[in-house]
Amino acid sequence: MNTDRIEAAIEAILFTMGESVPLEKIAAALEIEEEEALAAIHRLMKHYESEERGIRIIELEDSFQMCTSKDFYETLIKVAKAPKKQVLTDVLLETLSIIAYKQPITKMEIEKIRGVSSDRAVSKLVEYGLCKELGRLDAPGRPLLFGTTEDFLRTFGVQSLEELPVISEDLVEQFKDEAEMELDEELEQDVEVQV
Amino acid sequence: MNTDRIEAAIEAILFTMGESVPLEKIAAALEIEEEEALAAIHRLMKHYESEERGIRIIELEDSFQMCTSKDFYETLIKVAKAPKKQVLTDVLLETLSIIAYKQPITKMEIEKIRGVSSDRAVSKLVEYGLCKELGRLDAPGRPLLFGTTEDFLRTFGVQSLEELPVISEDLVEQFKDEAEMELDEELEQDVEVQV
Amino acid sequence: MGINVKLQVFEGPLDLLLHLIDKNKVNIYDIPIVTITEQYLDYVNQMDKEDLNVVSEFLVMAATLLDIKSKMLLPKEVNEEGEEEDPRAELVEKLLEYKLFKHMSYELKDRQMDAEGSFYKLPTIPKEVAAYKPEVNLQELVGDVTLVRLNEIFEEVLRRQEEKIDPIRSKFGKIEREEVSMAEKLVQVQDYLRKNKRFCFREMLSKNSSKVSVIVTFLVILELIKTGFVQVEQERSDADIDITVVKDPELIGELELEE
Repeated sequence: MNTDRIEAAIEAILFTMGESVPLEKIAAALEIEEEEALAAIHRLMKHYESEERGIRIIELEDSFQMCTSKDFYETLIKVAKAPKKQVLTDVLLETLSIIAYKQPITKMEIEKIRGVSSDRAVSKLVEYGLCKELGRLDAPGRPLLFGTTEDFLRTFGVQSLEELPVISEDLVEQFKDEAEMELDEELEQDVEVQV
Repeated sequence: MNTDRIEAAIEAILFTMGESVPLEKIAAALEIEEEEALAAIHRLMKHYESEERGIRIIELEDSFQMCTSKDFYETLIKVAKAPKKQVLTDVLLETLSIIAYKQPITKMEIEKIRGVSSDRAVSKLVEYGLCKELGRLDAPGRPLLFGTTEDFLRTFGVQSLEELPVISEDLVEQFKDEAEMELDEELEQDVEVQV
Repeated sequence: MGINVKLQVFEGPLDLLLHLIDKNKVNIYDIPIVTITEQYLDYVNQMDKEDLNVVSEFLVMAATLLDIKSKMLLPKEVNEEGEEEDPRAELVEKLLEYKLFKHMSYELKDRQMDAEGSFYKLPTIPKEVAAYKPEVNLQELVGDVTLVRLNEIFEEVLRRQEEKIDPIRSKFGKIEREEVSMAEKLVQVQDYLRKNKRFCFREMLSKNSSKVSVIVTFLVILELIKTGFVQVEQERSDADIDITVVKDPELIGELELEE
């Protein structure tokens, strides 16, 4: 490996690790002497400093770490502050409605109802603070249970979950009847031709 | 902010965030036009590439992310945990390619093309984060629509959906030609009943 | 002693068909439907019948092939422009489309291998910056979605779920696996032919015939047409098929099924 390539390799290592990496480890990965590695790191450090880059390499007791240059904290704060474009998509709303009505509910049960894996939707709802983990179900695998938060109630302007519009037994029955009727019709058609 | 400083600021943002950052957000944080931000990012990208550095910047559908140069994979797996790699079966790849090219697409349409039920394949792809639900089709039964994710772009090293290997008219023609010709020996696989 | 035969696993009927077309080195636009259908049925007959779901998907295609095969024997239908329609055209289109996506999936696989070499990093947000993490504005997020709307969405979810469950079958304690082989069906059909000389296809189906059973019965009838035991007539494409027995059903026993 020539010196340029050693520098590039060290850059890649420090970038990927994010945390501080002992010189020893760097040298071992590159299969070179620690001295040679150290010299390369120092060249790399100077390089970053002299060009006033956004990244710095710092030394911490024989370890090295890549980090953000302090000059740009202001800019980073603006990035952090920038409002994320947040939208409740159909998928999120659907998942939220299931959690609201069926809580406490596991991810597996949500998946069973929706017919598709719902990991991401649940995570997003938790991230938004509309849902939270309520504990674990006392069953094999001890799956997490999810429910809605106080923020959910506040946002929708209700005091308690009892205020959720009721899903009547009648309605559920009605759905069942409808489904059965459709099937009966299909069957009848089948039977007709068999007579 | 002069151009050098803009580049350094972008470098700091991409480094700090680690994940992909939308161009829009970068421009807003720097209080510059998106065009100007984009030009700076492109300069930065070239810079890293031409100097054969250890870091690269990749574009993912109007977002940007820093990663390591592929050249250092061998060195990096010695120090860092190998990035999680999804082993995709032929069934998953086939389903994924249909979703990628035909999105937004329902499960039913996928099944029509593949000639087999694709429930499990689609669920697996969603679970792997390569596909996601895009919403529901405004049609009877309101079936779910699926599409690919940013992770899909990253996994397949594609900048944007437009950059997917093209299904060109040529290729379609080629298939037809192939079909019209006698097929090559190499296409023949011996898959007779194996005793 | 039985021989352990291991079949290559195909992803589905189209996959199998493409393989057969490749193997026979034939033109996809001019599929020798008799040969391909024979080989296709051969494969399906050797399939593990354990998974009825998988088998039935292959059987649907078998029925399509046999349908095409029988149409090829008839005078060609003519479309509005007065051109003769090839009964295979639709299948060819499907095969070409499937082949295209299969090809693209190999391309994607290559891309994946190329893209694998990069490493990423986790966010390393300095404390000073992390302190500014914005709160989610729930009011804005929720917008004009009300509880009533949420209720409607949930009702829709319930409705969809109800529609998905087949209310009749879900009431059965357990679903018995139904073995439907061509050979068994043939014996049943032979019995039916002894008693009935002229009848409709639908008449001969028992009341609770499963999809697979209907398909297999149809396959048996097609076989009997081929071997000259019955003749069929159909007035319109959606009309029932009239079947007339023209050869002594007792001779059916000598028939060798392609199994």
